[in-house]
Amino acid sequence: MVAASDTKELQVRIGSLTLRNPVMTASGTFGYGREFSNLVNLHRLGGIVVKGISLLPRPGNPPPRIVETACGMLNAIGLENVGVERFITEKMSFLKGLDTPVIVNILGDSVEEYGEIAHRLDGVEGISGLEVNISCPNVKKGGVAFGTVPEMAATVTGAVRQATRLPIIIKLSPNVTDIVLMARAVEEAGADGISLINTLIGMAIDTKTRKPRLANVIGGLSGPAIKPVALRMVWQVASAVSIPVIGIGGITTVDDAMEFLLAGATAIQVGTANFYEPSAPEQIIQGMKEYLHQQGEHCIRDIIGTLQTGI
Amino acid sequence: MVAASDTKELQVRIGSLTLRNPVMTASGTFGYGREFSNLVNLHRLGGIVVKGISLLPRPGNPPPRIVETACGMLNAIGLENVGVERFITEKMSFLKGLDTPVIVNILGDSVEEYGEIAHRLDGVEGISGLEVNISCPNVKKGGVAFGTVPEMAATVTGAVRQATRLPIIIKLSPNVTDIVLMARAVEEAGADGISLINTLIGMAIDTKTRKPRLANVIGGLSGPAIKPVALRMVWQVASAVSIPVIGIGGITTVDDAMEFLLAGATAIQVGTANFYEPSAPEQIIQGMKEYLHQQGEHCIRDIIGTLQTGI
Amino acid sequence: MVEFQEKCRVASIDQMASDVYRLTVHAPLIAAAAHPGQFVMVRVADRYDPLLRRPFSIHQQSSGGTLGLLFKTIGKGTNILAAVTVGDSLDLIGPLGRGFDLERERPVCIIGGGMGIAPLCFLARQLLLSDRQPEMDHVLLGARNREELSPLVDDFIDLGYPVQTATDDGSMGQHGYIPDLLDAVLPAVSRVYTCGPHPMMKIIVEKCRQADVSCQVSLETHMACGLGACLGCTVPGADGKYVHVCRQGPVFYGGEVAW
Amino acid sequence: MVEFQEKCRVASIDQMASDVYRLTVHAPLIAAAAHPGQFVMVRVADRYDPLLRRPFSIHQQSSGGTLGLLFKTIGKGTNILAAVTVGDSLDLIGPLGRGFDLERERPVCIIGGGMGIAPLCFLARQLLLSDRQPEMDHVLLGARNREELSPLVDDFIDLGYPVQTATDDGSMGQHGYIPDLLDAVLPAVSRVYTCGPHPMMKIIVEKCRQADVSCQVSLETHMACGLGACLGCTVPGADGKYVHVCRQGPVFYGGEVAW
Ligand SMILES: Cc1cc2nc3c(=O)[nH]c(=O)nc-3n(C[C@H](O)[C@H](O)[C@H](O)COP(=O)(O)OP(=O)(O)OC[C@H]3O[C@@H](n4cnc5c(N)ncnc54)[C@H](O)[C@@H]3O)c2cc1C
Ligand SMILES: Cc1cc2nc3c(=O)[nH]c(=O)nc-3n(C[C@H](O)[C@H](O)[C@H](O)COP(=O)(O)OP(=O)(O)OC[C@H]3O[C@@H](n4cnc5c(N)ncnc54)[C@H](O)[C@@H]3O)c2cc1C
Ligand SMILES: Cc1cc2nc3c(=O)[nH]c(=O)nc-3n(C[C@H](O)[C@H](O)[C@H](O)COP(=O)(O)O)c2cc1C
Ligand SMILES: Cc1cc2nc3c(=O)[nH]c(=O)nc-3n(C[C@H](O)[C@H](O)[C@H](O)COP(=O)(O)O)c2cc1C
Ligand code: FES
Ligand code: FES
Repeated sequence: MVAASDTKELQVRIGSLTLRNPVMTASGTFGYGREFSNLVNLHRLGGIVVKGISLLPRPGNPPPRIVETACGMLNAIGLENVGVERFITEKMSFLKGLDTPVIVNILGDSVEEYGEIAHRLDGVEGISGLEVNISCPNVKKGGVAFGTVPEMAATVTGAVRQATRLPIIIKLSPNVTDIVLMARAVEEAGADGISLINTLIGMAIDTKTRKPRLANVIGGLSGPAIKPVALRMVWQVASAVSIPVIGIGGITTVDDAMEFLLAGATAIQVGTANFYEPSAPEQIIQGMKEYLHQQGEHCIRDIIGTLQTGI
Repeated sequence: MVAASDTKELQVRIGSLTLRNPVMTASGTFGYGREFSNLVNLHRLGGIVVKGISLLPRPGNPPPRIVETACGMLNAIGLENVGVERFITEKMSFLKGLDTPVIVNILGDSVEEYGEIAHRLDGVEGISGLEVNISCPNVKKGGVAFGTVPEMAATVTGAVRQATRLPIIIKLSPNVTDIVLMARAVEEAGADGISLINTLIGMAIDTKTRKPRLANVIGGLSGPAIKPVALRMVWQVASAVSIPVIGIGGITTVDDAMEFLLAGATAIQVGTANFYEPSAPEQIIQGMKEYLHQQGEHCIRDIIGTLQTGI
Repeated sequence: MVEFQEKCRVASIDQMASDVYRLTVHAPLIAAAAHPGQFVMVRVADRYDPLLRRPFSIHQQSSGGTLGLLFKTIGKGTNILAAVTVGDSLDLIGPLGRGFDLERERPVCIIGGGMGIAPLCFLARQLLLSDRQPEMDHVLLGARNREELSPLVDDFIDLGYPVQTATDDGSMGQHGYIPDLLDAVLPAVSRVYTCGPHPMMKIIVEKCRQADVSCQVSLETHMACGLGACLGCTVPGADGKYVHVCRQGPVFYGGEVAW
Repeated sequence: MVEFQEKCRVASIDQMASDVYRLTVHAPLIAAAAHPGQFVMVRVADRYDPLLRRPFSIHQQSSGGTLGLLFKTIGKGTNILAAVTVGDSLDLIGPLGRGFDLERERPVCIIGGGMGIAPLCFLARQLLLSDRQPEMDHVLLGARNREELSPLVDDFIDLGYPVQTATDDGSMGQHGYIPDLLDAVLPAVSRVYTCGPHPMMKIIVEKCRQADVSCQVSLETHMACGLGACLGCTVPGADGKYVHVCRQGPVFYGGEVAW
């Protein structure tokens, strides 16, 4: 059956989750999916990762929250979200109507909160997996981010693992000395996949007013500027763990996406590019087929991790 | 004496070293000074930091060594340099003829090597200070970079401190979880100043050949792309230590430079910008005077660290 | 709600003043769906510097499928836009956001300051569709100087509106501040529409509140997406919660946001 | 050694083939100091994408202060360059690097492939300054097809050189490979100058070595600075040490580098 195998050429798996293609949209850059429904054919996407959800609604940071930088942007949204209950009642009705896997990005202030929210989402119709944002401060540990201490990251992973049967993807913070240590810790604690990178911490100043450009002073750097760092980390992590890795960071074109797949990513997420080029995910999906053809490969799985580092 | 005070409006100090203005050129981006002598008035610069010098000459990495990225570039030069002896005999004759402070960037494989090279440079005519690049792997500690472990960074700082009477500036690597820990460690160990940031570790892949674009696979990311990260780290470090901080990372315009000074840097270094805009350092120096005028301030020291983070 | 991403050919670009340009593009889908007060997100370059799209109000719209923007060059993006030439292609997303509610009662007062006048031209034209006599309405326009203001005033006069003007330098109309002109007309109007500098709108909203006249304002904030997805465009709402300018606005009733 | 950073006005830009352009700029300082085989670093945009300057050989030079570049559009930078218009300003640094040694003995053989022909035009003209008769020399030029090759051949013919050609598709001259033409002339020449694809130059260097004819080649590598400062432009030298193409080259004797 040529047709069937043909449609499977881009198929990849993250744990028990099968994606029709490796191209997802990144948390916080695609709203709850609906925001892009006029511009993007949501049914073509490999998956949709929704804006980070916490147990209770969060108002987010005061404005200004965003600023453009060289080939990138800083955001300090402050994890504004409707909270898990309203997410289920208000946002899932649209999302569960889609034929595309929906992955819910979750966050918390404490290990318990991560566990509770994962538990609450377990069994909700239309949710295919959880992505755990561990770049948040652990309020019980003086605000040190979960994602910067392997033990804390492992504890969160374990708590989420206990609380749900859904596939869980741990999303790593790049603001660490040794990303491989972090990745190994969450792999051992039961993660089904690892996504990286979240934003780099950055800052910008208005020299006229002598004030920070973000009310929150610091924010997360995203966009093409960070791609080289993201790619390096994905390569390091994919070489060190045996669970699937999802590459994120500045991906705009199919060439960007293929760099991540060659480096070992099983799938990728398009983030900031959704803002300046909403057609990016669909263009990448189309381009992947052409890339396979050019390279004389039959399916995308034959590309993953095939970077030739020898001479 | 209006004239005298006028020429001092941009003057800053790093330990016992006085700079006529806060604008230096960054190591590895300005050769040994002479390379730019046709294009830049070297006498106007606040200081020149030369390419990193090791005890013995180093051939550097195989090509390709550089690749352009979005608003940045990756380099894997591999610390090619002529070694300390040839540096003194071949390069210092030109440099000592300059009326501009020359800071020698040094690097090593071991604590002992750092000490030896610092000792060798002590007392050499025309050298005003040392900048210690600790982003190098410690071969005795399995290749972990000195700049990623506070204790190792402190040990190197102590060894250099012992070996020279020159002012010493420790150059920090940004590839760490907690830059403030690193800064405090080297401050306590006797640094006269801290410069940051060195390059972020990144990577790029040629999807056609499926090979890394750098023979060394990974390399250092520099240029405007990294400015937000550099600025954030400078702000964090300047808020935490009491020795002068030198800001580096993507600085191209006077506005960039002022962001770093507002964040707390006493001086700045222009790096990658020397490649695409050799007039950048001189334009920044000129622009600083205009900025002072616009802000109604009399001297650059009244700007340093005056970022208003309150509301 | 319909939105389109459209590759648009530049039909004309005219320099109106030293730093003000009027750009017309062929955007049949966006033009057909546009409502006054809505905006478009323009990709000014296909490289990554500048990276983000720039928001601009819809200034003019024709049934022939053209869309007009009026903009001032203030930075990187607007300077690139000012250099486009006829025939170039620009990528637009729109129409976006909530526009003005078209008031059927009269008279209304339209108050614009500087580039804030841009969306009010489209509004003024659309208001006429409901067999309104523009002579009864009031239009108060202000800008830095005659050079900037005069061509915009002509647009309203061509539609039949009576226009009062003020300029910062007194080179056209009253020397001084637009809101001062409002006091005389406010008692007679049933609705105020305004767009301009924040301090100006703040005063107008307050005057309207005191006079109990309904007032719609169009706000500006930095925007990354314009689609309600990034949550970057917040301003504090009147109830202490944040509102998102790109979706809940850019047009708000004066009482909806905190001033 | 003198080098200048010069803001240069574009005097002309001509499309020579589908993806080949000849650009002429006013660069009096650089033009006056230029020597054949040297190059310039061009800032193609004043934004940060693309960030680095692009290296181009000096293709033509006039005492009137103009400088000609010949380039093929292969990526971001060259595509931007192809879109400049007369009167635009471009920022150039040059003349950079070590050029060809002008051989006084004759005959010489000039061999160019594709865009490698660019610096050889300037070389061919300068060689004539030492009261040389170009008829005795040999010029072998190759490219993909007639469209690309023909205008370049004209430049040499205008100077009086005899030219032999080869194209990949056989549309002009010999169908096939330039080095094949060399065997017939090599015994008679005292010097070979070549610039073109690396595999072509490798064969030529080897043929010259065997025939004991001195050969100068012009190399290409990725460059960040062009000034000898970044150490990014290395290739392995014949002695196992690295050489820096921007300062020690771009022109080398065949025996100086590892092939
Ligand atoms: C809904 C809406 C409608 C607008 N309509 C118009 C219009 O009709 N005519 C007009 O001239 N301007 C209008 N503006 C403002 C216009 O978007 C900015 O002038 C423009 O984005 C500046 O871009 P720049 O690259 O030249 O400036 P830069 O300062 O270089 O831009 C840097 C960043 O700041 C953002 N930014 C800077 N100034 C503003 C601003 N005032 N508002 C929002 N973002 C800003 C840019 O979008 C960019 O992300 C509107 C803004 C909004 C939000
Ligand atoms: C000394 C020298 C002289 C040259 N002379 C000419 C000439 O006369 N005519 C001409 O058409 N080309 C010439 N080239 C090649 C020219 O520099 C590249 O084609 C050009 O840099 C490509 O830029 P891009 O942005 O279009 O390509 P991209 O591939 O987008 O460039 C990405 C990066 O790779 C670099 N790069 C890509 N290809 C090359 C290359 N072949 N050589 C060096 N760097 C490259 C670019 O400079 C840039 O940094 C010369 C190169 C060198 C080193
Ligand atoms: C405006 C904005 C909001 C974001 N919100 C979240 C979030 O809620 N949870 C999360 O895990 N990541 C969040 N991210 C990070 C992105 O998902 C992504 O990891 C990062 O932006 C890097 O990818 P990019 O360069 O493609 O944007 C956000 C990013 C942006 C720009
Ligand atoms: C080509 C190149 C070579 C460099 N070599 C050195 C070096 O030898 N020693 C060092 O401490 N830093 C070196 N650096 C780092 C720079 O000094 C600087 O810290 C970094 O590039 C960030 O600044 P920038 O973004 O302004 O370039 C090098 C950077 C580049 C681009
Ligand atoms: S601009 Fe993105 S949510 Fe409003
Ligand atoms: S290009 Fe920088 S040293 Fe040659």
